Amino acid sequence: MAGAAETALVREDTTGTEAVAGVAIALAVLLFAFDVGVLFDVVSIDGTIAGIPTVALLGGLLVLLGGAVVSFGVGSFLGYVETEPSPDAGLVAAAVFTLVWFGLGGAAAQAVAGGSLLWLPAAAATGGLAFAVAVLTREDLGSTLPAGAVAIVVGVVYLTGTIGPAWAWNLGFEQQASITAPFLVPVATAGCALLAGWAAAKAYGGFGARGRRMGAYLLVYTNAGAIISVLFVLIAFTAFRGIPGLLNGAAVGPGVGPSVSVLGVGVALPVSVPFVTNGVGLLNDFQGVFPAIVGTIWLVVGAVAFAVPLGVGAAVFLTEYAERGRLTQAVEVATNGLWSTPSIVFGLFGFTFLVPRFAGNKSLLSGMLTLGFMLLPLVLITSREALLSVPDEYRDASAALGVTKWQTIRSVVVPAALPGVVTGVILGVGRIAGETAPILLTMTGGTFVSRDRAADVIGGFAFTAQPPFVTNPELLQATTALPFQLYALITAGVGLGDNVSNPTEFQWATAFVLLLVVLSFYAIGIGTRYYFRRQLRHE
Amino acid sequence: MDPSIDTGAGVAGAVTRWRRTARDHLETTPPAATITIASIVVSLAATLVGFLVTSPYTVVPFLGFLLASGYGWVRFQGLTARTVTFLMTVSTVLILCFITVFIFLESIPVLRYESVTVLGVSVPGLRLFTQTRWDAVAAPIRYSMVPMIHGTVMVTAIATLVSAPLGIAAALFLSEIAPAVVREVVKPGVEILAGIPSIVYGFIGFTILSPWASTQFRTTGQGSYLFVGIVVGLMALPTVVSVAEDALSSVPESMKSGSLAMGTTDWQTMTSITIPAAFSGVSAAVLLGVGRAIGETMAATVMLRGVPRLTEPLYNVFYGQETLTSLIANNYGNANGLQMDALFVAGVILFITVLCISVGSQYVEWRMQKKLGGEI
Amino acid sequence: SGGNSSSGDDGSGGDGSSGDDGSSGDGSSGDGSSGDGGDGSPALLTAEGSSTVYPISNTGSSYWNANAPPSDGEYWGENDETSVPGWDEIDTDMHLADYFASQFGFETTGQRSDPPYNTTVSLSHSGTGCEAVRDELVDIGNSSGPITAELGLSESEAEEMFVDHVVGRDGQPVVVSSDIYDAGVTELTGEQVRQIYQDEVTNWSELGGPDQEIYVIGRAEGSGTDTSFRLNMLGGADASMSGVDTRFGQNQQVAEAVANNDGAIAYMALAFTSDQVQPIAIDFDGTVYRPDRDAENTIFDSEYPLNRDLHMYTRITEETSSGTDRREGAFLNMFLGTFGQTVFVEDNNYIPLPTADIEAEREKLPDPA
Amino acid sequence: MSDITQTTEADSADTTETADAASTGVDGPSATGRSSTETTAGETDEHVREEWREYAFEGDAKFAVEDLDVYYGDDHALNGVSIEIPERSVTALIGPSGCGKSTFLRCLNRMNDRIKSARVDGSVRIDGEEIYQDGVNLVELRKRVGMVFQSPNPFPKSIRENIAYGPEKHGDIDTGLLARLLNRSDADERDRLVERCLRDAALWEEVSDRLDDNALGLSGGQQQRLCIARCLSVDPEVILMDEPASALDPIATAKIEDLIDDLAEEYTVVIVTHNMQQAARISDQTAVFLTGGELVEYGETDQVFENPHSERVEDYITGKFG
Amino acid sequence: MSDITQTTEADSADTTETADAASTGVDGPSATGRSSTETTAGETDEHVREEWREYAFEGDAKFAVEDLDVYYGDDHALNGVSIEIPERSVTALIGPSGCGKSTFLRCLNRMNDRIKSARVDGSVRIDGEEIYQDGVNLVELRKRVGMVFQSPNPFPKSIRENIAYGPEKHGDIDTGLLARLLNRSDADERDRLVERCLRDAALWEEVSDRLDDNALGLSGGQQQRLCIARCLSVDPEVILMDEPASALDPIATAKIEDLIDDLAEEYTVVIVTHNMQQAARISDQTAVFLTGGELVEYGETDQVFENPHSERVEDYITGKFG
Ligand SMILES: Nc1ncnc2c1ncn2[C@@H]1O[C@H](COP(=O)(O)OP(=O)(O)OP(=O)(O)O)[C@@H](O)[C@H]1O
Ligand SMILES: Nc1ncnc2c1ncn2[C@@H]1O[C@H](COP(=O)(O)OP(=O)(O)OP(=O)(O)O)[C@@H](O)[C@H]1O
Ligand SMILES: [Mg+2]
Ligand SMILES: [Mg+2]
Ligand SMILES: O=P([O-])([O-])[O-]
Repeated sequence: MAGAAETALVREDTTGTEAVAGVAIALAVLLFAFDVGVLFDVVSIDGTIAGIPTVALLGGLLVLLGGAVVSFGVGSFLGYVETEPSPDAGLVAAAVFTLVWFGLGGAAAQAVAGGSLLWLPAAAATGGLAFAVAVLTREDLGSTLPAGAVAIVVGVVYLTGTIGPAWAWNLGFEQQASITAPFLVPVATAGCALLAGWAAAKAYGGFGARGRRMGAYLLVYTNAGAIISVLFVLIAFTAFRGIPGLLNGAAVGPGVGPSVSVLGVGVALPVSVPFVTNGVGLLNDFQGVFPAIVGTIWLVVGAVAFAVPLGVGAAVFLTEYAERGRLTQAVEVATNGLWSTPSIVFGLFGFTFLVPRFAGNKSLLSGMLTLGFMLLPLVLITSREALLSVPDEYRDASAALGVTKWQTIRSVVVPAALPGVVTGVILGVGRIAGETAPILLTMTGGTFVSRDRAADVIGGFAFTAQPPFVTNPELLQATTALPFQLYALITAGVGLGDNVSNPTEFQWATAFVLLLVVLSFYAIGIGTRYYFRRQLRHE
Repeated sequence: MDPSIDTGAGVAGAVTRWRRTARDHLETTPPAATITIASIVVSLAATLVGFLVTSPYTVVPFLGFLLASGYGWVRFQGLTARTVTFLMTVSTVLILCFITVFIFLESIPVLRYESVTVLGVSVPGLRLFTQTRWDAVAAPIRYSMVPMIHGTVMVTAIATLVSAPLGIAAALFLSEIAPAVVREVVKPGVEILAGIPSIVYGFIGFTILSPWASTQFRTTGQGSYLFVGIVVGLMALPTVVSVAEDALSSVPESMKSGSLAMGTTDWQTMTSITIPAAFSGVSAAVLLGVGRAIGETMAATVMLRGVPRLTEPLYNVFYGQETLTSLIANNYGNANGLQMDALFVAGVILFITVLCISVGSQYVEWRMQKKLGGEI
Repeated sequence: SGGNSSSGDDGSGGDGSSGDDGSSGDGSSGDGSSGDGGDGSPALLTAEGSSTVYPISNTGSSYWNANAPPSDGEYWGENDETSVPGWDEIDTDMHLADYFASQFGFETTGQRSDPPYNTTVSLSHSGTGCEAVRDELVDIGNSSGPITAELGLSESEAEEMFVDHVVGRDGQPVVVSSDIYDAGVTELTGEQVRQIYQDEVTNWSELGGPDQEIYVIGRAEGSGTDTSFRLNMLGGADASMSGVDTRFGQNQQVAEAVANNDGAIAYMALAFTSDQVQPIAIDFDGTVYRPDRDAENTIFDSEYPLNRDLHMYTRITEETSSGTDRREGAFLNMFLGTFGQTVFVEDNNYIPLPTADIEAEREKLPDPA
Repeated sequence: MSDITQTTEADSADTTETADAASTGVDGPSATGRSSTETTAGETDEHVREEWREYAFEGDAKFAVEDLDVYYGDDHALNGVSIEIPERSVTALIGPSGCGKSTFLRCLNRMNDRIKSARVDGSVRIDGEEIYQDGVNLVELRKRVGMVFQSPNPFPKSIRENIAYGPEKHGDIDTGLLARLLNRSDADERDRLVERCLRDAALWEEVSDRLDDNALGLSGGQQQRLCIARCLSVDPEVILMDEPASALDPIATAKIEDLIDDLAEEYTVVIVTHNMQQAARISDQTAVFLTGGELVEYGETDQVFENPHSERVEDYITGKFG
Repeated sequence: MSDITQTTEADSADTTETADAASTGVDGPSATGRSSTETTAGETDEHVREEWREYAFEGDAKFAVEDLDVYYGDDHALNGVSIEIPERSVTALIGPSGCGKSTFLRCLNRMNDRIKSARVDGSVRIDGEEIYQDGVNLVELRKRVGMVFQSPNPFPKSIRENIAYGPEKHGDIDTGLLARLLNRSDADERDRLVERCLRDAALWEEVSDRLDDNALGLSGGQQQRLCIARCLSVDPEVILMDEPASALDPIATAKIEDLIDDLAEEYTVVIVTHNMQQAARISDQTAVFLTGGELVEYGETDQVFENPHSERVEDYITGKFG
């Protein structure tokens, strides 16, 4: 419409020009990856690569990248490359360019003229120019020129040695801080690579709607990749540091492991991992975190025993019995509020509400309940969703058979909602199993606990003639748990000296075991959900 | 949430209706059932009271509750189930009430201590917010929440800058862009990111990131809001991603196809249709992420400097002093008396802020539902 | 003395049975708050408090719980004087905990890792430990500061409620990070330290060091170490410490931060010093106290102004008018001898008590059976 | 099927009488001042006559409905419906979407009670007994009046459990753990019941070897027959069906239609359908509802389809609207 | 409407020829060994003849589809469909549920690309240009081939923005902030466009005074006309409609039908409908798909409805199944 030129239904073959833009994108991605290496000291910023100083190499690549981007834009503008640019680069791009160039101009002026206020007009001038280019020229120029030029300028700065590995800029703050090259160079380079890569991707798509899509996709994919890499690096790093400690003294072979009794017959396991099966004891060959693992398990068991019936019951009432009204609304607000309440607040609450009520000191029981309070909203919310997603047809069908409401709930609704509930509970358990803050105030006991001090809740019950009739000192005593153990190791790794040969290893191994425990809950939860979904789809 | 139910007429109506149903109930249910139900309710209430006053006999009404429920379960299962689930619902609300009441009660002494008289009216706790000095030991002993509020704001702002754009982009990727295979990998990946315990982040932060940052920025010692913010942002990221993804995928497919059938690219569809339509949900996601960031404790506790003081200048992100959460975790062990009460003030501030955010985000999401339903 | 958790039946010790799971058996038998008598197994002994005292009491506790046999060369020695310090005072063929417990009338078990009763030590802070022992939540409260300061009691009140067992001494050192130490700042005057902590000096160059901001590290407000540092160095328990950049909850974190950062200064307990966490000499009014046991004036001297006692408090109750029951007595007695002072105090880099003090401390214990 | 006597002789006269009104239709509501139903759906605007709904049949009436009004909040979904439904026959309810067919059907076993906003006025009697009075045992009523829904809705359980669900919940058979322990399990009885119901629903042959499979794994048509079997398991007198074949393919539909035919020998079947051909094929008598929740015409199926009294019904049947 | 010449003369012979096969139908697939389509849907089992689908018309063909097969995973949804669709006319696609009508329609503007599991084989040419080849500009294709969906799906924006959406995204008009700042806003042009499209969609009168209201506030029928107007705004050559009136009441439906009639003067309209009366009322030619994804018959609407070649089509049209 509107007299728009008739565009061809089938695009011309543009492989040649696409290749140029493709190379630019590849260059940007390469630069970005290289840069991450520099940031994390995999590649030394002081060093040289193939005889070229790292910074100069980065500079050279940047100039190359910037040049490619700019020439593509100019080529398109002059009609050498066939593209479909819009009239301008768009407001968002213009704003980003303005910001970048404002900073760049300001910094340059500051460097040249020193501390005077001269930087402001300079920054405004460069920023304004970038804005004008982005807004007033056609998209092919408007989006490549400012981006490519940034890369070139930064590259030249590196190449000329204006910013070298030893460069630093004192910010002149009261609490002193400086920006140094080892930080600035990789970050600035990464920024330039992203900016130029984005422009190159736009060029690759031939600008216009298609180009914007390509540019955006590049950024979105980079982001997704970065998140997954962070996850991977975190886990791999912890594993790498933690495995030596975990396997300290581990052995595989017939009969080396601790013995367990199966049907009354003692069988020695073929694997022995002292770090997992030992506590800390003077006479142990290898020290371990067994009591912390047991503590974590009991905490989780207690929290689940408290929160799951309560949460599921409340969810049943809310979905099946309650009319939508004030009560459901209040509960909804309350549960969502509870869900987002910071864990440390639960800790404070447990500290004032539970601790004085259970023999006055921190105890396993108050830890359980505090975590139970945290788990409750999660269970309630997921159960409610699961119950709501049970089709009304089931309820109608059951009612039409003359079955009472409660029978229907028990026999049809709850079983149908079970997968959702179970998944929610497992994921929730994963979350609370790693919580430190609430148990810090309600449960924490010793840091280095010997194996026979591990909580023995089942053996601890006793009945008395006086109130409260049932006692369980194990429940009323503080014990340790993995997250707290790690916290204590970070803050107060005292007493390690004699007993633990390598404290750092011990810390990392604890972190790794904690990670393993929590992530296995998540893995089980995600797996369960996957399994149930497949089941529901009858695959 | 349905705000259409409101005002006095509604309440009066509800009350009469309730009374009518109650009467009907009494008439139609056998007296034995009524008695059982009554004893369930009464014994549970007694248990609660006993627990509150720390009576050693609490276990007696509790056993009564178990007995009555057991009997009811055998004889009047439906009614008992209904009653018990109702009581469970009530207790959920009660827990929230208890949290509110108990942490607030504990904070009263320090609110009194730091009250200021303004125009002849004594405003409790005002000085906590009008001066910046915190010193629990050296005279004059003063408690101030300003440094911690500043710290929390700094950390939250940085965390939001990290988690909001990255989270929304990731949500967009998951719900609109990613091929099925990639999504199957990335989605659980993001969820697992949520699973990494905050103390593990804190541990890596304290032993690796903080010393590194201290060298890079040539600061005096380690601990900076910048890096705590980044770590907390990473931790808030999964919340943002999952809520925003829900919002984005709840935009009806018909709207998206409608746009695509007009000959727009999928990116145009995302920016012009999907995101605007899901805007409320996406902002709720960011709000919830902010809530998470505010409440994040352990990473901040382990990485920050633990001295309640404003950074100089205020925007100096290379120094990290104290947040509301880390104040509590750092000091609970040493504090007693007023200092302990001051920690509860921090708890109250956290609680109220996050509660407001939660309610706000629920409201925003509710608006989105209505809007997509064409009601606004 | 206090009892743990619940109240209940008569506690009584002596038979020392308990199978492989001694802990739960002990726990469930009520508390045995007094721990004396001769029937039923004695309750778990609990201690809590100061992170400074923790190394001493925790090492003691782990030795106790290990109940090493006489043949164990590493922990109890092969019964000869060269491997066990103070062997001449002991000279026994019993297991370790058996030996000390038997002196207070408990029956021996003769089992490795199975002492007549178990002990456990929790780590928090002096104030928390003092509160816990006051509220009878634990048997022993560890504190690196006097309980009068921690709980705000008068001397007479404290004496009425607690028995103060001093088991060793700490010569609270001032430490700096290795870059500063290597740059030659190995000695400061007390006044200079005060100036640093009160924000009057902020750069090492003012003290003859490199041009480097001083990273001033402190312990959490309210911890025993912080209280005594203010008291002994800054002139009062409520002296201002406006110069502190960072406060950590525990000594370990302080040590780690000093090791990881340039230009750092901190005060801590002796047990945590290392190559990267170097104690420096302090000049008080012309007397230079060196971090060297052999020097003329050392920070290990009781004259060193930062020197302080390390306490293990027990509570005086109706049942134990002496304040210390036999379980506590047997455990505490382990620290009061050449063996205990060497293994638990000196090896943890603290300062052993002089012989006269040891005698005085032994007087506070109940009569051995 | 049952013999049915038609009442009306002079119906054609009625039709002509209202023809003028009808001519104003289609293009919108007429401007005439008559108290006619103002439809919003473009139906012809005509006066509904009592006689069109009179239908005399031999045998007993299973249901006698009088002046039934149903409101959803302010929405008047059924408007003064009176009808008698003969037993052991198939009654079809047809009409355009939203005219209240489902609503009417759900009144017959009080399933409308489950809708919070629904309010029912009037009288429905089953075998002479009023079902809208205090003290009616809903469980008993719904056992007598079974229902099959539009889309098949088996429980996510095994086929066997689906069939046995009703009797088990009513305590008629007991195969629970306790019963098995006490050795008084009715497992045999249950299996006989399952087989009988599945046979009656013409499903036995297809599923007899996989009774323990999940019912959701069946095809749509099988699921729907399973739902019918489930409904039969509690031994109802009446079976209500709300568009039971609308989600099914033609073969499955044919099977269901055959089944309905068989069922009518023993049960009273009331069926809502959108498919007029289907109504014509399977029913003995047909009731036509039109927009506004009015019952416009009721009579022997052949008469209603071939010679409707009402012009609107004729328009509807010939596809002029709806 | 366009004049259309019928090809077949001897159609009745075909019908009788396959009658014997037909008689085996309904109760299930026949056991004969002929290479006939084995339908699962109880349709008569007959041989589809090439001639039934031949339809000669004057004027140009807008679409030429050849041997189109579509698979969803393993599911063969369209089976060798070949058809030519004349321009500036209304083509109706009818057939029982699941026979692939929507699938076929979505092939014409490649909306099937959105469905991950869909795979398309064969050729579709628009004005002689193949749309299933590399390098096809989907944006351009969908600008030329507009689509209106079953249920109205306006964007949650104002009426004005809904209409202007397409042209703005294509850069044909620009009223963004930047354009307004630079004083090159096309606001006037846009308003003219909005008015023209709304007039064409017979909606202008009803909404002209509330162009800035949210489109979701319109009634269902208005929303559907808005969607048609939105579709017109990018000036397409073809408008595909997938049951555009199925969610609407009779009055709204009538309006849409009138509108389609008008549109056919300028545009090529292809419409899927469930409602055979509607197909008969509005279309020039009708294509009948039957289960299995086969195009069984295609020809002038009157012929298809009154004198279908295929027995199955006849059964379908007379309501014997589906
Ligand atoms: N649960 C409900 N709440 C409110 N209104 C309802 C409800 N169910 C039906 N209605 C309204 O009552 C009227 C009659 O609905 P009903 O479902 O009985 O029609 P129907 O004839 O079965 O239509 P269809 O053929 O579409 O199933 C309609 O206007 C409908 O909108
Ligand atoms: N997205 C999809 N994924 C898998 N199979 C599909 C999909 N869409 C349609 N099908 C299958 O393809 C076949 C044809 O579907 P289509 O929607 O084209 O039928 P239709 O004729 O439009 O039916 P209706 O009248 O119900 O809309 C059906 O068997 C359907 O199950
Ligand atoms: Mg219906
Ligand atoms: Mg379709
Ligand atoms: O842990 P403290 O000894 O300093 O209280």
